[in-house]
Amino acid sequence: MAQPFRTSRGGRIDRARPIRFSFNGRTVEGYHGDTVASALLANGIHLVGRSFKYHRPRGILSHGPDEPSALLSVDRGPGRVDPNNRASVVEARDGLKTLSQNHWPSLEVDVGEVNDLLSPVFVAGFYYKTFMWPRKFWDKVYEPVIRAAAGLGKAPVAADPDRYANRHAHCDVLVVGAGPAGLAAALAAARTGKRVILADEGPEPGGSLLHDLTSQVDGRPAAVWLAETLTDLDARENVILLPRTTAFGYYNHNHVALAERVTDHLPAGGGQAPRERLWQVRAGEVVLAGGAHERPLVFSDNDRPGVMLAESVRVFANRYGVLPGRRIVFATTGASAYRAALDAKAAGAEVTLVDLRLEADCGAEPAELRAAGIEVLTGHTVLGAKGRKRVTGLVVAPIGPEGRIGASRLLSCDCVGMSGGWTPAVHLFSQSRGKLVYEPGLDAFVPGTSAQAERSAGAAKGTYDLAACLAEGDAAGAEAAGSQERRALAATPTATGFQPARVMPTNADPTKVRAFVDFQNDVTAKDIKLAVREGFHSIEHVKRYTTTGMATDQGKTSNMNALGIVAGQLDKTLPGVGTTTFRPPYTPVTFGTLVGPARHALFDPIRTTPIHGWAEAHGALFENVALWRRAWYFPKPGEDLHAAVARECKAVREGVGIFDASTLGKIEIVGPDAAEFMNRMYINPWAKLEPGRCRYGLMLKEDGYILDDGVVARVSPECFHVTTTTGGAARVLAHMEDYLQTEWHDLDVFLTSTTEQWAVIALQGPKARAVIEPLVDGIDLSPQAFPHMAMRSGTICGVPTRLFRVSFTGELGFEINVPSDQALAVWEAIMEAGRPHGITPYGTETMHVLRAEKGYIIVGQETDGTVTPDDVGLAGMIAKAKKDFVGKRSLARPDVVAKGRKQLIGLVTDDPKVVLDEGAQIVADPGQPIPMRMLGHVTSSYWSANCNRSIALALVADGRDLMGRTLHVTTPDGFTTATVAEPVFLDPKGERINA
Amino acid sequence: MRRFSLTSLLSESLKGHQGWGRQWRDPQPKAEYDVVIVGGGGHGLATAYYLATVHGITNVAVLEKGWIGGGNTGRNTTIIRSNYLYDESAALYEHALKLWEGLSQELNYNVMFSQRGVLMLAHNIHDVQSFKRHVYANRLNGIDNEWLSKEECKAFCPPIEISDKLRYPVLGGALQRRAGTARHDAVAWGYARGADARGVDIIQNCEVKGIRRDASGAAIGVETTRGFIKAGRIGVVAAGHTSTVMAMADVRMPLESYPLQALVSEPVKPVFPCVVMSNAVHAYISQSDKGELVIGAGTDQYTSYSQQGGLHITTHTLDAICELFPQFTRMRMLRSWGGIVDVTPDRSPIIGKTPVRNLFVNCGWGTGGFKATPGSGHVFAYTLATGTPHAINAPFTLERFRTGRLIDEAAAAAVAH
Amino acid sequence: MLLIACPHCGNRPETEFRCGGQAHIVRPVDPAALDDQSWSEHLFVRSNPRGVHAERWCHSHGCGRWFNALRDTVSDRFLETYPAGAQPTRSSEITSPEVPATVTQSTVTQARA
Amino acid sequence: MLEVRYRTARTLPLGRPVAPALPRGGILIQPAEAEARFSLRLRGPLSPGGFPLDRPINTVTGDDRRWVARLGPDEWLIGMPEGEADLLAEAAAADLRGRAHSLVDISHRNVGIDVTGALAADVLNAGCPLDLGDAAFPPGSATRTLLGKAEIVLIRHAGAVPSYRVECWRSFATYVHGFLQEAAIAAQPVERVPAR
Repeated sequence: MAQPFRTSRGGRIDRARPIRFSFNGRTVEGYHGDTVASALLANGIHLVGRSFKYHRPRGILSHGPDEPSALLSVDRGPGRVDPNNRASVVEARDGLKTLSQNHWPSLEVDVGEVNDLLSPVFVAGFYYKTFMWPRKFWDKVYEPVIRAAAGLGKAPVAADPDRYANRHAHCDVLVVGAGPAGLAAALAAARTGKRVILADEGPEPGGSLLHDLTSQVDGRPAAVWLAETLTDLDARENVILLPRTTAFGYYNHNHVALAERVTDHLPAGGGQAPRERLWQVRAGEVVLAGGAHERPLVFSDNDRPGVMLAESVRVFANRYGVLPGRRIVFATTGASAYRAALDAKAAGAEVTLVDLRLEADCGAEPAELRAAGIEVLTGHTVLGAKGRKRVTGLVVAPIGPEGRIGASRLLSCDCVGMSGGWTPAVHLFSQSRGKLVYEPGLDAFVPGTSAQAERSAGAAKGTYDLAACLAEGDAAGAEAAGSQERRALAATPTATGFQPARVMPTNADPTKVRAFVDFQNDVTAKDIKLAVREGFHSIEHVKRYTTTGMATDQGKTSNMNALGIVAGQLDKTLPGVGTTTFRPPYTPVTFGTLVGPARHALFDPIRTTPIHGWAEAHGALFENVALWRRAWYFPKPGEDLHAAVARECKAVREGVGIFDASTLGKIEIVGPDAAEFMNRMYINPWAKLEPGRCRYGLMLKEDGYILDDGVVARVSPECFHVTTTTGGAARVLAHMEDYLQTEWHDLDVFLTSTTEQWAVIALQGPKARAVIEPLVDGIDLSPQAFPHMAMRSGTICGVPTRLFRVSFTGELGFEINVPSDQALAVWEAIMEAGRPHGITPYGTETMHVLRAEKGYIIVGQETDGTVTPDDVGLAGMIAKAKKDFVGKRSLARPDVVAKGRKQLIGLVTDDPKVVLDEGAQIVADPGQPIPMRMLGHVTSSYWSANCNRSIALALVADGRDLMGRTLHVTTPDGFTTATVAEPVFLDPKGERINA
Repeated sequence: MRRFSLTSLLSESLKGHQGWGRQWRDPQPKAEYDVVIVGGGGHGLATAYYLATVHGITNVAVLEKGWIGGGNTGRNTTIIRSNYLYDESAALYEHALKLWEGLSQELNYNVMFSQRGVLMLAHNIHDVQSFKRHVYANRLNGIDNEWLSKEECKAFCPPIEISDKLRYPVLGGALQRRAGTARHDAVAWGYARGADARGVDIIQNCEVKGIRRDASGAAIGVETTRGFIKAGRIGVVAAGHTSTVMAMADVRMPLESYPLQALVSEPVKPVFPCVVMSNAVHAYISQSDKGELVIGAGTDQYTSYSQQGGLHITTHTLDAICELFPQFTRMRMLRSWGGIVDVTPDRSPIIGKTPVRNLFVNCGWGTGGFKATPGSGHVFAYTLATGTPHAINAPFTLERFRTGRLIDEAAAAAVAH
Repeated sequence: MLLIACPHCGNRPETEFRCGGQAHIVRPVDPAALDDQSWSEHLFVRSNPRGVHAERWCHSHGCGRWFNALRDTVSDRFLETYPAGAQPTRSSEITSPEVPATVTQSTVTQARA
Repeated sequence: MLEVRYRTARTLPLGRPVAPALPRGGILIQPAEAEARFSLRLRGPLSPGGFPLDRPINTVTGDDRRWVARLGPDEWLIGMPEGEADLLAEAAAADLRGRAHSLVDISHRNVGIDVTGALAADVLNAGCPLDLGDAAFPPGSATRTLLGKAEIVLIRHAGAVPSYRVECWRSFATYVHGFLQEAAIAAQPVERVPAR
């Protein structure tokens, strides 16, 4: 019979909409509204997994996000497989495939169960004490075995095809949790007209009201009040109601992160819609109403499938119409389980209730149960559970005076509902850095002093009475919204009596009892006692030594029991042992949610120049430089990098090459004090630079090391056109703004980035002038009128240009600045005009070779953040007359002027065909023992087609004193020899540049 | 000290493990010690251990304001490697790595040092040059580090995506095979147990509130929440709180303390065989013995002692992880946390003397202190025992910031031009 | 992610800002006049207090202006922000680096501006 | 320079907008036409003169063709039809004569994308961390901010339908446009109703 444990009626499932999914290949039937857990239970399936360490059979402990045991791998289609899903929160839907984890060969028969037999050895921390001999076995044997045994499910193997989204949102009041307190808070806040976001982790808002069949709220059944309240909230434009949305992180300044599961519950997967969405909410005020988690009781074999939390039995029965067993024993130390027992009885189960408390401490509840025909055993402890893959009975015994345990009795059953009291969900409060206080009456930590603009309400604050929850919620919502209005809501009283118990009293040998505290990580009470015995007294030490609370549920069901046991062992109060600090996330959050849209093309912007499309169309290969993608070289068919670059290099020196230099940073520096500002920022002098002239500028950080370089043109007395390196553009502008705004208030200067206003077409080579002459208007290009390092404004192809006569190749060259949107047209016109001259497009690799032939440095290649101007032979640029500039003082520090600094030199390999590796290290004597004394390293190295040999630049200790010396340079296999030379390999007198 | 071994474990398992005693004592502080170490993290405990074992100085106290190993020791991503560029750093971290290799046996405590290899990925031509510079320098310093093609990277670590379509394609990587990870807590506990067995007093819940100095200015002891403790020499090893502690002796430090975040995923079966670091996209990832993916994020931009950082730091890190390892998008973040890292101007540590006589400091490890734990403790013990720096920590002075002899590994990695 | 009150733009998320470290470190008028020790202190030594810290922020992805702030480095709460060149109104609360803060409690609730 | 007429057609990074496509479920993302823009920097007293410079920071004045957005205490972003660029420069020169200022043509640096429709704020909030509600960011607001990993200037125009202009630097346009399109897909409402 299908769904034998489904009740005949009731529950919030939609019996008109049956669904089917699979569990370990077996078809499971359920209804729309089921979770995987409720549908499995409806079909009598309790054994759903194996524990982490001992591979013990495990079932479903809870109905909610605190589930530690029922973890399944869920398959939603190709690329959509992921492990460790809590069966209690995965919404069942057609077509879902679910699989149990951590067993071999099968769930039913698991070889790993041998670990359970070895459990006397595999106690807490056993691995710290062994696996050390022989030493080599650790890497080869022990660790691989440990690792293979660890882990739960299997990681996804394919890329995830799903979409993830992000949303920044602001509200006046964020309410977390839509149970009675949260709803009351949202209502109260919403009435003020303020912006309210109400988030609830479940698919259906309502919290405990969803399974409360007996209480009345405001004179109506709870469910009716809930429906009306939701309708009311839904109708308000100022309210955003977010079901399936977990508030998982409370960050600084009321920045709260929510994870919304958007489409996992939809049969079709939701089409283009995102799977999940990260809400980053900045809230004026936050109301935390996330409820509480029930504690298991700690007794022998309390982990058997069929043993679950008492309230979960109630939820499965009332909300899902599923009876988890036909004969259910409730074991409790508090009143809440009595309601669960009554509801289970009403749903058709045979019920017994065992209460550790004495009859006198129990209030009216036992009588109420007995009147309903339920046997109630007060003053009884639980000695243990029977059964292995499914609980078959509970052994209980009365506790006499002085704690003597009386004759035991076996209560046959197929399900146990246990309740060790409640733990308020203070996770977000603690994350907000609020201070928790211990409330002995509740045996729980509750929110104390707030650190941020938030307040807690309801069970999250340790308030369990329904009317009190509603009142607290109403007050919290109103206060958060700044309203004085309060609306009292009458409600059925809730029985809340409770006495804490650490470990259920037993007369068994304590070293033999295996009573689980952390179900997933297989931590027993005796493990915790062992840790204490070994000196781990701080709760953080106990956690780390035993791993209690470190599993995927992060101790929601186990932390308080563990803490209680430690406190008991040390005879301290709970706060004396400390409580752990809660860290995000409240429940696990997919990486996808956190990444959102920042994948693939949106991972990081790809910056391209106006010429990029042309370069792509002409076969360029590209390299990443900072965020930019730059043309690296332009291979012709059949050419590799080497061949293409050799051709490009020769073309520039023999004819003319064209290069896209648009990525260079540009800053327009304007103002009456512009020249003085330049003087302070750069090592060079600027006052006497004539308008229309350029200068190569070098800039230091205050620590004296080179920050950036670039050609600067003086456009007018009060205007400089500054260029920076590609990667340095933003950094340099920020550096300048910082000094301008915070140090030199006396200067009247304005900085504007024009990096992307101007595209830059570099035209280099002896024929460069001939190519552009016909295209340029308004500028006399003759060498006399327009010498090297001059700048003129005019037009090219009718487009306004700032034309620089500069060269990074050592050839006659121009850098044609034109407005970006017109650069492609100008580029194409130059290509057309250059065709008769054999114009050749070249990329960054050729640019690097050409400048290296001339010994021009590249900041970031010859320099690395520890290099001074003198190190690279540019000390001569320092304006002697300037009293100060940024970095000047640092150049006088003792170790910066000392001998032995690495200096830029050229290296000529003895074998001209050998091209050194960039990064290769240089030594004087390759025969010396290791560690060797390294003199420096190769910073740049290329095959130079123009020199017909390899060339290299290097930084070498006192290198300028070593001219002509033979040094030894590392190669992948050993060393090669090279001779120190001036760092110029071509046209040392610099005649070509002035052509 | 009761020796740990398979035999002792088995014999205890027959007795319900009732025979295990404390791994270290919980002594009352004495009035006076030869050496007082401020800070019960891995570095401080290692220092005490080597003072006792190498230098025979056992009248030592380690003062910890909370619980030992509760600072950065228990909060880091446990990456251990020694393939540093500069001779000074290489010597320091290689010294540590050699100690790591025998540490479990030395301490008789399994610290689970796992030499699974650390692979640093290159994503642009500049990275390639920089990594080759490291590989060559390491070779001449006797440190293993090899260059791998991108295909070799993929073979070594299959989850890496090496498609050219990536925003920042993998061009290759530098692999140090001897590098790896260790179990961070065990390092602190192992050193504590070893030091304790030799007479060192490990005093938890004892916060240092002041440093007492005599008329000459020399440090003579510490004021603590458990009273004044006289000390011959004081070693401050209080990562994350160095500025505060040193200020008690009126020493101002070139340090800033930043939040550093890390996170782990839910545990899964073995899927990630090594450690991968990618400086270019800011991703640091390995898999722990327990099966969790351990992921290091970056520092926040502001100084803070809150041990909490912004969500955007985490998301930025995961962007990079999912770009490099697209199969992990459906994995879930289980736990995230923050530590406080003390950062020096050159991001290298300061180990040695201070302007105050008898006061020594070991600090400024930034984001990378865990890997140095044994070496740091070893050379700092030498410094405390002899009053002069060991050859290995001699370059890591406070003085270098005055003279300009900085050891700037991060600057050497530089930035793309 | 912090929420920072830019003196020009009001409350803005931290990602729009760049932190510039300790505030009120004035660049010497004549650095050459400083000895190496003083210069290195100017460059490198920072108060790094555990408590209220005066620091520089730039609203780089906003109005682009630098300004100063007092922030408690234990709670990360801002006490005030004020323009570059100005002095804070609550300067007496700045934790002096020479005097260790007796554990600053983070009990003050976040400004609800 | 400014008197030179641009004779070569501009090639916009996102291409010339064609006739507006049908809005996708309440959102239209449309690259703007080529426009002229200037960055004006000026300190000291803000005389009204010919330019509305004395308006509060983070506001925009004008209409969607000619606008002046005040981005900071001494910074304005000015947009107008291309043909009016020279007039603006002349007017500014006259108006600010004798005052230290900087007027820099950034017409080609910036790219505009218009985002309109009922879902516009939701789409922008996929990457923009600001409060775009009517109280915090009413029509007439303008500010520099972020969209995902790109810096933008966000301007909200008046109108019956929510209407925003996103301005970014040229090389970020592909990213910004792609981000907005992705956000538009993700912002489409899906069944979020409770199970019952």
